[in-house]
Amino acid sequence: MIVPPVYGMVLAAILFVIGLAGLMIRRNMVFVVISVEVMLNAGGLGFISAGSRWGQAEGQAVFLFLLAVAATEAAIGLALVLWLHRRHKSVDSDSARQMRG
Amino acid sequence: MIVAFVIAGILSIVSTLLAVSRYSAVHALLYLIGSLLALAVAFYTLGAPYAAVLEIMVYAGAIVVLLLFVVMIMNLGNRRREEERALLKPSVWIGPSIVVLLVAVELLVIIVRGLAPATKGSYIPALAVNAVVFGPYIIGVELVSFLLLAGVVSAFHLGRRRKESIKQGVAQDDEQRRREAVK
Amino acid sequence: MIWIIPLLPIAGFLVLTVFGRRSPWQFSAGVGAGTVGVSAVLALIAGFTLASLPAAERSVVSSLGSWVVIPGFSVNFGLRLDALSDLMTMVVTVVAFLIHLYSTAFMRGKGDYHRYFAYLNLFVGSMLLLVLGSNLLVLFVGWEGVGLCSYLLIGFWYENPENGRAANKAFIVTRIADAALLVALFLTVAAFGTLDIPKVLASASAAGGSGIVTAIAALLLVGAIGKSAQLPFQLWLPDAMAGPTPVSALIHAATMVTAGVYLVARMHIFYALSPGVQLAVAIIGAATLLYGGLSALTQHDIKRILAYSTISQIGYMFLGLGVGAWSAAMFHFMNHAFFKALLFLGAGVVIHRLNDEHDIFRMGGVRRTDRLLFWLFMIGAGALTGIPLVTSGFYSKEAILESAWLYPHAGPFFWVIGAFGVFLTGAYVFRLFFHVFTGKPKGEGGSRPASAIFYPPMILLGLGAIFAGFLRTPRDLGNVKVISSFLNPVLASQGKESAGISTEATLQIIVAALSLLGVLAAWLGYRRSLKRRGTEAVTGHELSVGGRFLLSGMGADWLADNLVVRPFMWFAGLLRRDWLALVYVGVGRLSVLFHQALRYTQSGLIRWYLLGIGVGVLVTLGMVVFA
Amino acid sequence: MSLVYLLLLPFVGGVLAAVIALKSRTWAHAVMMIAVVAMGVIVGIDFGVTGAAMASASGGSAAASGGSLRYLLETNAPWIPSLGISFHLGADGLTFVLLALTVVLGIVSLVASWRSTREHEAFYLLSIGLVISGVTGVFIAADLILFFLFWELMIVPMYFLISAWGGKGRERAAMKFFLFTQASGLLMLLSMIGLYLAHGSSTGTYTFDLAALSSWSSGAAASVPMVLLFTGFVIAFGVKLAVVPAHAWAPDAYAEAPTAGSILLSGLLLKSGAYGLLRFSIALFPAQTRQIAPVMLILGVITILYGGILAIRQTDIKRIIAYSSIGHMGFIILGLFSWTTLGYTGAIVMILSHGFTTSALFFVSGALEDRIGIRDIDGMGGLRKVVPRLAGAGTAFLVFALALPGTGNFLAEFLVLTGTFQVDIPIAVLGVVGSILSVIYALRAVHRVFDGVRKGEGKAEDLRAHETVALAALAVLVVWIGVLPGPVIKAAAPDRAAQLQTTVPYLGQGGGNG
Repeated sequence: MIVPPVYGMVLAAILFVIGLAGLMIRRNMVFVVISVEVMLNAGGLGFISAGSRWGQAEGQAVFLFLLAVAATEAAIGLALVLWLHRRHKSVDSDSARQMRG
Repeated sequence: MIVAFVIAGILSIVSTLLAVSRYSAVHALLYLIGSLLALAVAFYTLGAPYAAVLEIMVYAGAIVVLLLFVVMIMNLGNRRREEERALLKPSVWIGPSIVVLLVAVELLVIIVRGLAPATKGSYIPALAVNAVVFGPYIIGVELVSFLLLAGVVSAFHLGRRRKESIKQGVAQDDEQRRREAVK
Repeated sequence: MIWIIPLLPIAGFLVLTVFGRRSPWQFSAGVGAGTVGVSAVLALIAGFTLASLPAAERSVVSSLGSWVVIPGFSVNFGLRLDALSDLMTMVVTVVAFLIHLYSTAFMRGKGDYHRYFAYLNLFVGSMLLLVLGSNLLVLFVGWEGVGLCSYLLIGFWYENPENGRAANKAFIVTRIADAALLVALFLTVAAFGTLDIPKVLASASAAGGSGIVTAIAALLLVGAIGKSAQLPFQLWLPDAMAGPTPVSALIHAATMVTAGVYLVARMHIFYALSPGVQLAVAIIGAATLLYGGLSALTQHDIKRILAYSTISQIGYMFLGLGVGAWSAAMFHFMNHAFFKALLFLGAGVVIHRLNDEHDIFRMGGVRRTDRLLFWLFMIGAGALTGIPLVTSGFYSKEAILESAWLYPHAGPFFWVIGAFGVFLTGAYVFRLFFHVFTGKPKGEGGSRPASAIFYPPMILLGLGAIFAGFLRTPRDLGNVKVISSFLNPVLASQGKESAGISTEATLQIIVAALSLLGVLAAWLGYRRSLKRRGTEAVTGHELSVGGRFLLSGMGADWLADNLVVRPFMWFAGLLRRDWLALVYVGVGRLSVLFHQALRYTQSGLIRWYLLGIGVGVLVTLGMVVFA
Repeated sequence: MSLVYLLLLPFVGGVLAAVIALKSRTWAHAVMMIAVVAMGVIVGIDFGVTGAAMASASGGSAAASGGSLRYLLETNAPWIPSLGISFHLGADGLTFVLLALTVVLGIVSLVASWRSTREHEAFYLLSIGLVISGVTGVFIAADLILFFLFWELMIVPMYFLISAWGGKGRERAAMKFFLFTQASGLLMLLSMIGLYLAHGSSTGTYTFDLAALSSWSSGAAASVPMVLLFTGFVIAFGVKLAVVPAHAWAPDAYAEAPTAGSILLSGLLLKSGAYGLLRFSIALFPAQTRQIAPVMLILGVITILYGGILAIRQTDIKRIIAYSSIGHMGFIILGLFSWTTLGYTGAIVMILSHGFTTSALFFVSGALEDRIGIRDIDGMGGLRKVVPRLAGAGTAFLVFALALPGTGNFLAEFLVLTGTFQVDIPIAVLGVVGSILSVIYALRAVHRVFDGVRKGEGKAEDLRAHETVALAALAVLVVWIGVLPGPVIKAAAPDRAAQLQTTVPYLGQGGGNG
């Protein structure tokens, strides 16, 4: 008995949206990284549901790739957080606004 | 199976919500691990055991642990709780929440409209997945390995401690800030 | 050959400009007076040669080559010597030479000697171009050239800014009138395709009186009255007396200001063809002669009296032109050149002797110090008034007034104005004469010695002021017609010849009586003012309202200032900031404004950008949902 | 080939001078001067040779040539054949007249900068050389892309001349100059490409060659797209000429540029706009010129009046000259768009005599500024006593500028207005009013600067010998053009006889000699 893929898609949508909300609301860079991870996960869930719907292995294959991307993202994101922390003595994303016009 | 999926789904939603809304980074990461484990169950029920295993191993086991380490290195534990509370005022989160809710509604509408609930899923074993990944998508694997390499290099570069240059950078920035203020 | 006459003074100008500064004063005087003198001799030779030719051949054209040649239009450097230009040339060169001679002494020790002679030479050259030019463009070159020299010489003593202001006024006022002249030239080219005067005249008389001919006549008239200081352009002439006195004699009395008369006489066929404009000429002349005469009555600056007198006398010439008495007007021009130059030179001597005093109420008794000057000035004043029988002024004014009487449009009316003008003339000029020459010397009286060179030119001019009159006398007084028959081939007279001997004689007697009455009035006025004020100096502020009104030239300056100059300068000042250019500054400001507005979106906050992404996602998905 | 030398001489001279300037500024100026004089010699020889050929070939052929251009001297080499762009240089009589102007003003600008020292002398001389090169190129380019290239080439060094060696507000002025000319230049490029495409699609050959385009477009019917294309050119040239709504850059640029810059700007760069109008309106757009003539005549007369009125109340002597210059450019517009032989000739005479007069005026004002340190006429007065020769020169050229008969300025105004009068009487009358305005501002300037008694210490150096000679030469040239315009008119004549309208008198026996 396999769960119908639409359930998976709905769950993916909800998780994605939660991640997006966290991304927009949180100023702590650690939480920003966490939110991105959540969103990536939701994306992966979407691919898996789709793969299940079509009975194809590509869904999980892309999840594999996503995993790698998430790992890279986490590594670089954390490095950036550390850099920011060292530089501004803070992990508040608002403190890094040199790009202001 | 559906029952298991629903329970896992609710668990993951709740723990994700908690993960993004906690004041303490350590607590948030622990909730995130919970959420990932629940998601692994969901993967399994969707007929993707390989993905479920990788989820536990790579995500919960490696990435989140990495995050935990960093948080601990920075010693962000409880010190910033009060600051975090001050930052999460309703005026900050109401606007994004509305946008996000609308996005959620739209996504659900699209999903339900495009995918009949009765559609059956199918079981896909690890062997099939790996046959695809190392078959037609071998170029993708190579690209991902490049990406990982680049990630390692840049993480190393950013993480390196260079005291003088950092100080200089700060000084430059302050200089620039002052000039702008004059303008 | 004719070209040598104007080119000699111009060459003198160039020599003086280049070498004058480093040369001794004798060099400047020699070049200045010498070139004009040679020109005068040549002009006289040419003139008498011309007069000896038969009447039909009295016209010599000399071209120095072409100037502008364009398909459909060409002009050459042509000079034309005929009776009219010959008369003008002779008068101009002779008077100019005499005044140059006078100036060599007069301008000593007054600074910038070479510059003075350079300008004066340029003036003579330009005036000769004006007179001799065979086409309107050469004429116009001379016309503007004399204007320029007038400007330069009025502002000659530049250290007093007032002089510069007067110079600017003279040039600008005449230039405004010249604009009309320029339009007349355009219209002439458009209408006739040429600027050659004989061709234009021939074409005009062939075409008959048309709108275009009338328009050209009117436009030329505007130019002429500007140069000749007729109403309403008379403003500049009284102020022009800021220049050195010989300049006033030459430019602002004898020659340049009569250029307008010459122009109208030159183009007289246009006026004959458009009676309306010709009537306007007469009306302007009559109004101006009254204006000048009345305004001269209360002036106390000796040169301003003479300036208003010049305005008035040119009014007579215009009246003559207006009533078709072309040759009479030219006759009056010639006589006026002699006696007015004489008066100005005499005034110059008076001013020189009295240490640059200009106020006639501070003068007196010059008769005792300078008997010769007294007699010369009396000749000049008498000729100006037109003392009967013995002076030239009488004959020329009489000729004009006789034609005025015969003029078909309100002739007697013009005659009455002219006759009244004769009375005014006698009154103002002898008022001046009595104040300056009779009585006792006033003030310190430490008189500068006069140079001997002053007198020969004045004596010659005095002779001219008396004997030139006998070149044309009325029928009841000898009927000499030298001038009119000489001019006849060019200026065929218009209208009736005579009103009959008895009418003529009656009119002459009335005019003669009026001139003598004017002198008498001046004497009585002089006695009265002596009695009332003693010998004290008085100035304008003791005058009655009417007197002050006349003193200010009937408020003409005030009117022009408030009606034209101030509003115009106000307008120009309004535009000074170049508002049109500020439009572009506004465009610049606006884009800076947009920039400021847009840079607020670049807050540098990640959340802010992410919110943007969120909204973008929302919109995109919305498009999918509602598609 | 000598046309290429003409292009290279000022450029090479500038580079050499720049190198030498590191050692000796006098020698550097001398080298630059030699280069410009050599250019003048080449122009003279070329014109002598080809002029003789032209005289022997003249006759009916000029009138029969129709819209096509006939060059007396040509150099043609393929450049980018795939796009139909060639390195095509050509010179006719009009070109030679303008090249002569270029040489004279090049020399004058060098004389003007001879005495005063400045920073970065090397770059200064190089800029002057480049400007002269660019202007020369504009005058002799016979290919639209080449024309555009030189058009841009002369803007950039001029920008540096203003922004590096100018007065107080130089940066702003330079930026304005650059933005205006650049933006309008792009419009011109657009029009060029449009013309290229229109020509290509209708004939099948795609080319930017002026002669080829000319023989096609001068015969083309007057349609709306063609008018739009022409408008692109007119805007570019009009901005360069500082025609009134687009004049805003000019007063600032003139006033703030260094003396040599003002001379080159007013004498040459402006004239490149006039040249462009004369050349392209007749060669490419004869029918369109007549179509937009009513608008342009009005703009021209507005330019005359606006420039004149604004010049009256300025207090900066260079701004007075600048607005006067703007006013005079209106006459060029009138002359050209009156589309008569008279007006056209007048416009050419105006280009020359205005070039000489205005550059002399900038020369004088620059010399004044050198000596007393200010440009504001309120602080002047009484200078005739202090610097008599300078005052004489200033008076003379201001009087020339008010179109005194006998000068080229008068002849130009007279011919232009006579031509305009035949087309549009009110416009011509307003033009005459404009000439009254020029009298007012010129005399006011003379009065305020030179009359009266100098306040304060009254010492200043009068003109030096080389300056006197340069100014005297300019004065002679102005009078020479006014008195003997024959050679100029003849040189610029052949390409216009067939197109322009000649005078037809209303009355009388027609245009005989006068």
